[in-house]
Amino acid sequence: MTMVESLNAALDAEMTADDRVVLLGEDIGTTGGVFRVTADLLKRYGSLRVIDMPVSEAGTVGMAVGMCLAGLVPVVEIQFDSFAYPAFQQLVSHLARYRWRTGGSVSMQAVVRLPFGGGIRAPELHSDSPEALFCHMPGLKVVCPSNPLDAYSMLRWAIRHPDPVVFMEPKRLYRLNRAWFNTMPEIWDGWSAAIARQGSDATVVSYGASMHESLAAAELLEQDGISVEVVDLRSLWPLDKSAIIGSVQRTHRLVVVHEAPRSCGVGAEVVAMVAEQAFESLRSPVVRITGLDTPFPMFSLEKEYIPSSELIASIIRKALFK
Amino acid sequence: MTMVESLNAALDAEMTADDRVVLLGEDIGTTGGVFRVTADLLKRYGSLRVIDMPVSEAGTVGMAVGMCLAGLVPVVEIQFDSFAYPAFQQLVSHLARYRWRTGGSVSMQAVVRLPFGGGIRAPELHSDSPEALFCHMPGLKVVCPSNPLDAYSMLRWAIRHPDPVVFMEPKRLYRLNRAWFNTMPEIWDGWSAAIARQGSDATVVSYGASMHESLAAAELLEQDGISVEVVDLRSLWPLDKSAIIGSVQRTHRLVVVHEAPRSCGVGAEVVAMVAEQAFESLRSPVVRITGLDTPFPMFSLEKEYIPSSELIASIIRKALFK
Amino acid sequence: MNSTEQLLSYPRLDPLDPVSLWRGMVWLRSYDERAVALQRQGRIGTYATFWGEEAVQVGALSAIRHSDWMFPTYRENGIVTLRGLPLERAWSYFRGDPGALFDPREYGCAPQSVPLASHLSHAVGWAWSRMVGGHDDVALAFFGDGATSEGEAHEALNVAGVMKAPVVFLCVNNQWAISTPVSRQTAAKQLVDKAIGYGIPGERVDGFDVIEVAESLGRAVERARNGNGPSFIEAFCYRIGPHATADDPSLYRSSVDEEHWRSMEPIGRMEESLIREGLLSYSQAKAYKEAVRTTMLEAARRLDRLPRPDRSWLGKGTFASEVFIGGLTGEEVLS
Amino acid sequence: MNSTEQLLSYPRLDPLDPVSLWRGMVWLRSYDERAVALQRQGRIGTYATFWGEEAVQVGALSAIRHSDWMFPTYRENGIVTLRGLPLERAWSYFRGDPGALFDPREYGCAPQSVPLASHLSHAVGWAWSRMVGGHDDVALAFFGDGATSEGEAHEALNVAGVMKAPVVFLCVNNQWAISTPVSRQTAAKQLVDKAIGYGIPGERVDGFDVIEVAESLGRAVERARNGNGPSFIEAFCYRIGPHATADDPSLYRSSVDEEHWRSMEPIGRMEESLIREGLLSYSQAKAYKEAVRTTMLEAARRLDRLPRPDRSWLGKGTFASEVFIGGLTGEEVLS
Ligand SMILES: Cc1ncc(C[n+]2csc(CCOP(=O)(O)OP(=O)(O)O)c2C)c(N)n1
Ligand SMILES: Cc1ncc(C[n+]2csc(CCOP(=O)(O)OP(=O)(O)O)c2C)c(N)n1
Ligand SMILES: [Mg+2]
Ligand SMILES: [Mg+2]
Repeated sequence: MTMVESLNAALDAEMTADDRVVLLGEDIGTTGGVFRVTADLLKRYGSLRVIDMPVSEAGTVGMAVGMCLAGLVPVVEIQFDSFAYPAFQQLVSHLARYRWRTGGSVSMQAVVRLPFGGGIRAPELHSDSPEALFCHMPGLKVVCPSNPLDAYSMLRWAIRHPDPVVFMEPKRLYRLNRAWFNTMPEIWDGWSAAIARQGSDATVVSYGASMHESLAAAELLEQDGISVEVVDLRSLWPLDKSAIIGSVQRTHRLVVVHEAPRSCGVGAEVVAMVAEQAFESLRSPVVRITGLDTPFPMFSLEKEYIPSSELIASIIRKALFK
Repeated sequence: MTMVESLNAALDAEMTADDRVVLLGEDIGTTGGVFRVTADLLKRYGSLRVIDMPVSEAGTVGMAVGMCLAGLVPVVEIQFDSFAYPAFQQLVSHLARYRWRTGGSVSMQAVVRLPFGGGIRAPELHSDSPEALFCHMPGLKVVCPSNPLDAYSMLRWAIRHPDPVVFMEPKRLYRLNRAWFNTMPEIWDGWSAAIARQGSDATVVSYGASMHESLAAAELLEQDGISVEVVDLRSLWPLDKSAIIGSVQRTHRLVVVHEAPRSCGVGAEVVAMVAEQAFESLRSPVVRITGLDTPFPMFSLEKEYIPSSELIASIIRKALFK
Repeated sequence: MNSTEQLLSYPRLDPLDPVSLWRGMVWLRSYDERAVALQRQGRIGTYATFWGEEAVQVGALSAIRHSDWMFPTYRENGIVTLRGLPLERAWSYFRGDPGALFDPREYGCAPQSVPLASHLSHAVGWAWSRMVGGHDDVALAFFGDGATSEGEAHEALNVAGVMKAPVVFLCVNNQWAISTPVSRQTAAKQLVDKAIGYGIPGERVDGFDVIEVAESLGRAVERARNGNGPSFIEAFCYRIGPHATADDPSLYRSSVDEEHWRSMEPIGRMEESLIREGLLSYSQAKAYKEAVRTTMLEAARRLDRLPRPDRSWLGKGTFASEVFIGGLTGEEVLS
Repeated sequence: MNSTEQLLSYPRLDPLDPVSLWRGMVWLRSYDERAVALQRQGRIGTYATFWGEEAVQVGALSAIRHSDWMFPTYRENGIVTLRGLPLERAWSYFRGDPGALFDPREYGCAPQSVPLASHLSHAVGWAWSRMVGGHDDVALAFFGDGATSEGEAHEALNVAGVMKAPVVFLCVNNQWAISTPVSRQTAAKQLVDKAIGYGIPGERVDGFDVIEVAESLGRAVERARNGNGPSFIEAFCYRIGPHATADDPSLYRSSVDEEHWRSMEPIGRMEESLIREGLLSYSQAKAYKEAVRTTMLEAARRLDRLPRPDRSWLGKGTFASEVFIGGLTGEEVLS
């Protein structure tokens, strides 16, 4: 299964399990979405549960808030990362705060699926990585799978979770690789990070598409005799602090890798948290390998922008093991 | 002069100096804005330069982008912090990127003034501190004064600066204290932090209204014989790295204080930057003292939410000098 | 009419009983006056008065039934007391008290919306969900003349039209958005003209006339209930008071104008006509108003006795389970 | 008509000279066809074809003068070549080449807008600024039927109405927004009805008829130029091709329908009538089309020879001065 297929399977499973689950978004019906994540679901569940919306991102997220008030479980697809911006007020002033605004009484059991990131040669404003915005704004949970298995188990968790979840889908991984599984994976616990690779010399914390670069970098470093542990965050807010700290306590070195711009990114938070809570374990300066604090470039340059496995390996080599 | 008065004076000075400068916002004309920052400017400069806009935040920021294209210098007032959210797309997809989208040719010489933060017993969604969002999104410069003098010199700088500036105005300081100056302060350099108080035992990095709490905390600590250096960032993006690092090299201890939520905030960035670039100078875990990762509360609880001087002092005492 | 009975609870509205509508307006006016007094006395903070809009609110509310929901703005902050929210809880919102927040399902009323127009799409989502769930409930969504300029108003109205959501969009055109007159808000001849662009019915009514409001709303509610989709009602009135207690209208509008509109305020006019028609006697009117005033005064005393929230309320209710709240103050990190 | 002359540059449009409009359409069609071919050959990436919209674009452009500005979407990606942007630079946008970005002041054309409707307020700001600066320039802003549902469209149209900004809002109703038909986009009977709610004039034209478009736009431009504010023109046409090269319309619409509309496409019809009226001969038509095709082929070869940008382009042009860019890759931090 590709990630597109496993996400589709997760939606299908939850729609069968719970008829309160409805999907809404632009072009998700007849076409199955621009990435085909909702393929065939219109046919299976009808147009009252798979809703092609007018081109109104704010109206769509607002509609989801109202659906939650009525006890439905909306799953919104935003077509591309940067088209979450017109819905920003609904996401952060309403979806994130509505339970709080009702004195804790009404669940915003909603998922906002957000295909994000570069690497697919997409036009301008189709390659942003805005996850940190949602980590910073209180009231949302933010998660990001790095492989088809997790995509399945995490999306099923997100739909069942009583609080609003921003579900970041790394576009670059949609069809990148396949996972074979005979039985579908279990539903995620909703917060735990995964040790994707064990190692002893440094901890690399990453998520989403950057996980693949980080793992490839670990392979490269292994050839130099450097053993790197790679932690896949999965949950970007809240962080699985004990997994991160546990790893740093073993390796004493911390590197974070992501594609989003650096300043006030998820990497900053991971570093700050460790510098507060596991400072004594650190033996050398931490290292962030991230996108630049400049707009995501026109796509001919995207490979230069996105941290590659070679870059990651070379920085780790120079910074920590020279 | 209060900060309201000095901001008004800065607008006045720039409008006289450069007739390309125009103001736009909700209720900024006849009333002079809900905080009176634009008082009397309509009378002085007329309705073609002080424009009362319909209630359309996105349209207003978009209009400012178009004005820049035509060579004007728009200064937008957003009425309250959280009303920047409906304009988020214009701010980050357009204002921030337009120069880049024109191959570097057209300056977005615009200022977006954003009264922000709690402490004035305001209703729901009138007390947010969203500055980190703009630090994370590439293309904007983000600055924040902590006193009437800086407010004047920084706003004059911002209006003259060829790139778009998000000008964060701490509402709580608008009328808090007065500064007397015979001659108006010089125009700021656009990036430098200020050492607001010298000290030797720890560096406290802060900005805006939290500067006042931090300075008061320093007074409290002095009574215990703890000497704290307080750095006023002023520029939140980019950071004045050498000022921050310089101070940490002297004191070997870092504390950051702000009112915004913690995760992926400006404090995370300051800590991460130091942990990367001045790790060897640090002698103990860094400490962040910030707002909670929960919505800004109903105002009867705001004093509990906003880090107070007592809290700051007590945390510093316990964390670093126990 | 028994004044002690009235002391016990809020008036029930019946669109066919004009006296009940008058009672509702008196209730709201008294609530509003008391709130302004509380603000002046420093017992609550900044307050948004709705003087002059009682007819719009009561007329509208009378047209819906209990299973229909309201989606108010800050301006309709008292309307939920006509569905049973204790008065002191409603006022405590303006004391910044988290205890003011309530379960919308209990009163069929969403929390008052502060970001303009952003609650309209919630009404659409709620109403559409009820409809496809086989219920014939209707959403009544309030918004101002200023709010019509927001993109979010547009998206909600347009989506509602497409999805035939049973929503009545009630635009309270009180002619002002803080200091901005409606003539600077849009070049449209009248706000109700916007309905055409959404392909939905529109009506414009005299917002000072509670009967006219109730009738127009009644038609719109019926359309919605019968599956004929949303409507746009423009209730033309005037914001007699300041925008909120912190605002000074003398900066931007003439007192002559204010005087003119104040003379047309809805309650006095209606009271006169009820008395003229013999539906209400002068002494009944006086007694009822006195009774309501007493109710309000008692509630104000209860307000003062409400417990003050402590630190433990911070962030309460943000998440369903509070196990994994990541951000803690330094204090908590250290403890 | 001299074909070598045409090879040298793009056709100049004159609304009173129908042949010039035909030439403009041929130019755009040829640009579009070449781009689709380049995409198929892997020489550019995903491309948004505008087959069927040549009459709208050319008719509109013919109605403005050089000091007027255009605010196009991705769909009008080629229109700037009718103001002199080299063809290969226009296409290089779809190769992800930052060199495709240009100075809007050079061509009187804003960068193509990707986020729907968000560029409309830019047109308002630009046009208003020109007006108050004492110029009588006009902004021509394109947007699609889908884009009308965005809140940002509403805010721009409404603000323009209030401020009497000299903008012509040209809504290209090609009946589809990716897979969403206009009937699912709004319940309005026609998109032009939205004009009423903004208090501005509206007209609906046959978007396959370049003369009708040019005339209607001419009227709107004159109104704007004379200080009578904005207009809303709905050009009714059809998106004959897919949404973009990555899209498969057979998933959501019938080929019978496509066939129907394709048969009405604007260029062939006009060519026939020009020949019938003796304004163009068959051989002239053929020669011109051939010449344009050659121009396009040569430009395509130049495209292949454009230098590939290197790493130094990253972030270039983000700020006026690059002294204080805070965020650097780890690589740079370490170097
Ligand atoms: C999105 C947003 N922008 C700005 C404001 C600030 N604001 C509060 S009330 C108001 C005027 C609203 O006028 P109107 O919609 O006519 O309602 P009224 O106050 O007259 O009831 C403004 C601009 C807000 N609350 N929300
Ligand atoms: C704000 C925003 N939301 C979503 C998209 C994704 N998107 C690209 S084109 C399109 C359909 C637009 O349809 P229309 O406005 O009719 O223009 P057309 O493509 O037909 O020219 C959508 C939804 C976008 N570009 N911007
Ligand atoms: Mg109003
Ligand atoms: Mg279209």
